[in-house]
Amino acid sequence: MAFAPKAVITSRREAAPPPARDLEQEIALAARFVRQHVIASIYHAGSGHPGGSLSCADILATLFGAELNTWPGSPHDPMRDRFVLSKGHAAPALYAVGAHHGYCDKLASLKLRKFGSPFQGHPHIGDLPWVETSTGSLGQGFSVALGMAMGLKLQNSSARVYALLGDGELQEGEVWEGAMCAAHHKLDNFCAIIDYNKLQSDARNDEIMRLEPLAAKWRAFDWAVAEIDGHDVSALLKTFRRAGATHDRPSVIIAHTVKGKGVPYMENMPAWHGSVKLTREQADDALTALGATHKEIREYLDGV
Amino acid sequence: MAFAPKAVITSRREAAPPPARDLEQEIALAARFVRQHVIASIYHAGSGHPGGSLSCADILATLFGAELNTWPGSPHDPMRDRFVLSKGHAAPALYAVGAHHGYCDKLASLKLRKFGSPFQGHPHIGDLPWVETSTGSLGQGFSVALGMAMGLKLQNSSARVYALLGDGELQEGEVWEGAMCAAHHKLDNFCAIIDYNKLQSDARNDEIMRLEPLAAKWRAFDWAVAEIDGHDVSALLKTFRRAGATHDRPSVIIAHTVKGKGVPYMENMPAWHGSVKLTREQADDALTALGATHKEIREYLDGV
Amino acid sequence: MASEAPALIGSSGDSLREAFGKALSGLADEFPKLVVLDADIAGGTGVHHFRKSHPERFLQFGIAEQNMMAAAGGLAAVGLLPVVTTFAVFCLRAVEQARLSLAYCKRNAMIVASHPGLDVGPDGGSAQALEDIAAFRAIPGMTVISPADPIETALATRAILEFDGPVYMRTGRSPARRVFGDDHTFEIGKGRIVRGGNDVTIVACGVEVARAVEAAQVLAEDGIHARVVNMATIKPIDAVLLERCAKETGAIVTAEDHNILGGLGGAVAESLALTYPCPIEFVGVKDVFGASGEPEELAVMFGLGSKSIAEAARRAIARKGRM
Amino acid sequence: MASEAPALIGSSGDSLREAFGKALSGLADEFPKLVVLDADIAGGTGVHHFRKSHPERFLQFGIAEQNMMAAAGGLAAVGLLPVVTTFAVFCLRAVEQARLSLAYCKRNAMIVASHPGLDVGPDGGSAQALEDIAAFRAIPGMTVISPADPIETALATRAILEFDGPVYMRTGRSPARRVFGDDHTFEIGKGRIVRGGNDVTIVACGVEVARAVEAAQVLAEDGIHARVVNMATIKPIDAVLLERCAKETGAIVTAEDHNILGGLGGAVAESLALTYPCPIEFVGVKDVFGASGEPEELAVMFGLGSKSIAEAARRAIARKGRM
Ligand SMILES: Cc1ncc(C[n+]2csc(CCOP(=O)(O)OP(=O)(O)O)c2C)c(N)n1
Ligand SMILES: Cc1ncc(C[n+]2csc(CCOP(=O)(O)OP(=O)(O)O)c2C)c(N)n1
Ligand SMILES: [Mg+2]
Ligand SMILES: [Mg+2]
Repeated sequence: MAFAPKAVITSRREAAPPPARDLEQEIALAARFVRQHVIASIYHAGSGHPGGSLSCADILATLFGAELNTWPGSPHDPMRDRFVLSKGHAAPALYAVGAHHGYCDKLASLKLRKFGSPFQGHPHIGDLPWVETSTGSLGQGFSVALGMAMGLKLQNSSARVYALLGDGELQEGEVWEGAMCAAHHKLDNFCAIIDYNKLQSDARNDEIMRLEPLAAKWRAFDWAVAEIDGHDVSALLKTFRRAGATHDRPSVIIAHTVKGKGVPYMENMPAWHGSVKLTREQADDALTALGATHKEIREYLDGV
Repeated sequence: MAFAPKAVITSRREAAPPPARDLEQEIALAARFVRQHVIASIYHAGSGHPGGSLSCADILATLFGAELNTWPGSPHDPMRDRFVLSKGHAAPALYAVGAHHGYCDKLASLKLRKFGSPFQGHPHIGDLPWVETSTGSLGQGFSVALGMAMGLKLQNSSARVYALLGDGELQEGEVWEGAMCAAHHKLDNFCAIIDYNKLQSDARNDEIMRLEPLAAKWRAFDWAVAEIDGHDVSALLKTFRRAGATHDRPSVIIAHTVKGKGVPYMENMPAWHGSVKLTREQADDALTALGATHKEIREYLDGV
Repeated sequence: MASEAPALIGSSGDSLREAFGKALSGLADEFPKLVVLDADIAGGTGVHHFRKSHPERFLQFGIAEQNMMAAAGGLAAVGLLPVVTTFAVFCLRAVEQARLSLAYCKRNAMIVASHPGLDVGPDGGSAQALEDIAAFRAIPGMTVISPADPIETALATRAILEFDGPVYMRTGRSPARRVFGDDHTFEIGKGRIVRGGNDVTIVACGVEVARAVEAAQVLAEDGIHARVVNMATIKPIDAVLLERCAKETGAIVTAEDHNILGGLGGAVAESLALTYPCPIEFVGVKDVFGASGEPEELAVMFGLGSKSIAEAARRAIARKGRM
Repeated sequence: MASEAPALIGSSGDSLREAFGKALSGLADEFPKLVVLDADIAGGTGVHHFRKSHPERFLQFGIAEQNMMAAAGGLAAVGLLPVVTTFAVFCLRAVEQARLSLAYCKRNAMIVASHPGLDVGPDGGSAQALEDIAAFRAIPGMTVISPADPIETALATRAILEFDGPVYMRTGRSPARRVFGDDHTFEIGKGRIVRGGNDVTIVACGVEVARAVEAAQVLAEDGIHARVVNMATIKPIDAVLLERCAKETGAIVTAEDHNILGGLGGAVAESLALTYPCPIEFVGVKDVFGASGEPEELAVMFGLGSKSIAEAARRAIARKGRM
């Protein structure tokens, strides 16, 4: 971890008390809900990306549960923090965490990827106003988030901007354009989180296009870098707090995760990245592994 | 300087004798010719980029004078080394070094940027077969050169590929896509040279978009990195030889240069980057500073 | 068993991308210079077949379309025959690279894009490229092809490898209906009449050819004899055939899984304006973005279905001689 | 003195880029949310004026067009009014970013591209964008504008700032001829008859409007009365005016500094095919790349000059009633 020393304390987060134990538990529960909801919605859709949706569940649950100053009732509040899912194919996880926190309806958001449903395969602001920008083409969400951070700073807003990126996404040059730009403009209200699950579409990053030494890359692009376990809620909470206090530099959190986390037969399997079809049995197994009761499973899979 | 230890000696360059003193002198003379020719051609064109053409004169003179295995008479020889001017706006310098080495006519190549002349504002393979690929859009030449290096390796060729980039050009994400890709594929037949003149179109890199720490960026992208004075022919020669012996990694030479080098009133002045018009007096002054005699100046400026 | 590998979606043997991927593998020995470029999406574009059959000629560029596109220029420059593969929407990320490093350099490099148009289905509007034909058609010297079915895709794959100069070819994601038999032939630059008729001509490409044939069948029940032309090459367009059809049928419908602006419809309108101006109706997406849904469902909702084509045909016929 | 700052090329007060840059500075106070994005090319696009007058609202992105384009979406999302500026050819690097992060999100963001077409001059073929109108026209919901002279450019600059939704606007590099007086007005979506006549209509945009007027003057000497329409908005095209002109003059010529495929010519052909099909001749670059040279010289050599327009008009007239 290499965040800049907190020379000046500016973040409102500084004043907040340290996260309580029960907050962590709340977040863990939310993450479990997210994972279950992801499986159920992809099952109903007959397609969708489970691996990368599961790997970022804890990150999303932490962001929406504790870090983001956003309110479901006022998606247009100019003071709100902004979150951008740059790895837009993890839309099911975004919809799930949104449903958990009241941004959208739980049942409706199970209707994923269907015609007429606002829950498209990739998040679309035109359908869901609380989605800050439409994504699905890797690299772009990061740049859009950067633009938000720049624009908020220009307007002296204290709102912060968060972008969640995939590791494979870092192969897009646009990300390094943005990395250079955010550092140059000292966007310390900007925090990128890398869902570092080591897998991309077809295989391991190492096979497709090596990313290591990853922290060194971000450091050389002049970002404050933290490396943590992306499933450790307590570490996530602490690291977000530190990022919020970083001065004069944007922060990146390299969150080591497991693709497919929580569903044993999916974990670390590239085959479960892609747009896949889940059988009833697979969905059942996954939900069981994710701690759903028989009743809950029936509700998830038959109640829609 | 951080080239990999020469574990295995594979380059034919290994066998060559160390560069002789008179080779260095020859190259210095060629560089002087390049600079004079650049001024003259831009004067006649009434537009063109002098600053970045002058900064890379020594690099080009060294490449064409000693490093590249290319032959003017056989531009299609599959065994030849490839050189790509990725910073295509320095075309006048490429035409000049080409003229010096017999790839094109000295007088004809003074007819820069004119309708019907093959010496377009940016190098075009369709007009000049010894131009390896058309450039002018920053970032692309580097990727094309990478493709050449990859293709040559695939075909077990021992030919090497060189690409000359501007520092501002490194802000293009495409360059970092290529940097990651070349390292991943271990393209040790690929050598990039950065004409690090610290200026780009409108101002200093530092003002436009900070590049430092530049060597750290390339190291983090897993390249063998050398940093040298880009006007020191002896250093250039040595560094090219080392790059040729580097194994399993592409090499980048960060060549510190002065934009407008050799013409005092242009040196380090951003205003002389752009597509500028030279007055007769300015051209005269520049050629004088570059060591041209009165007679030569008259030939350059009136003999066309 | 839950732990079994998941089923790939929409890539049955009858999708154009599968046909392309398999054809490419089959042609590899005949074209020893052929190399295939991928941006971490081989499972989606069909070239996983090639990766398996010819791993040494399968070049992985990671998720970096710009670098991949321009690098193809370099590969072609050193004598290889590169085929760049990704989704159509991501080809739009590298338009300028295709322009400068492929077309301007007159490279023998092929771009093959899967996942065009609404045929993408559930991935939704962000992924449904409705602009690619227009963008690539405008690049000087770029040939643009969109075959109609798996058989034609396989033939077109051979044709582009034999072709001189850069080509942009669309395949398709979803299972496609067969239009042609095994005796089908394909030639770049030639449109083909796939169904006779003299009341109106429906000029279609890609998935819309099968829908056009269906529309013609429906129209026939009402005694309307629609000619159907498979215009698999959008550029250069078969101006001679178009002129003949305009003369013989007096009204034209174009049908494409693309924005109605600038694509096949634009190409046909430009061509006929020069040779034989006549009423044209355009079937395509009406300058809006797509959405998630099943391809057939989307086709109906966005006005690309056979019913929409038939209606357009009736409108075109009604306009004949009304000028 | 040799050490004096060099003369800027081609950016006399009468180039469209200069008119744009100055207008932008002048409008900054009225549009307090306006921010201008640059990719290290402000001296070329005209926005060096804005940098000087409003440095705090001038945002530097370095030579990185993709990031700049998408970031504009973010700036718009937080309530600012971003104007993205670069050369037209480099806009082609960020087509997909304009598509997803601006158009799909319906952002109020403007793209203003200088250096379109052969008007670029000596920089040569690599820099002369002949594809941008086609590429941006195909993006759903994207408005496309190409004003004709400095006066109109200044008016269009205000109009796009007042407009709702993404816009792609071309300016121009080289000194432009005046077409309009100080009393000119501009409205997005409206074509304007700038010269009356009933034998043929020349529909032009950008630098071609002045050349069309010149062509009409030449034709007039031969007793041919050509109407000239300034079609500054290419999308949405003024279909009503086009239909009227087609009916009244029976033949159309389009003229643009762009590939003849997919640009203004395509838009006009599509529109008239729907309303009033008639002979059209297309003046534009004939699907080849440009080259170095002076703009006027290139215009003549590539067939964009007033003489070429007049010849096209004669051809179009000759085709009237020959169907
Ligand atoms: C520009 C672009 N190119 C290609 C794709 C296709 N694609 C979707 S997901 C994916 C793999 C992403 O890997 P990663 O970023 O590691 O995501 P995760 O592992 O978190 O799912 C690819 C290549 C895309 N969405 N955008
Ligand atoms: C993709 C792209 N964007 C913008 C330009 C316009 N441009 C031409 S030269 C230049 C500055 C280049 O600076 P640098 O790379 O440092 O070159 P040098 O200083 O060596 O001349 C710019 C922005 C371009 N040629 N290509
Ligand atoms: Mg990943
Ligand atoms: Mg420089």
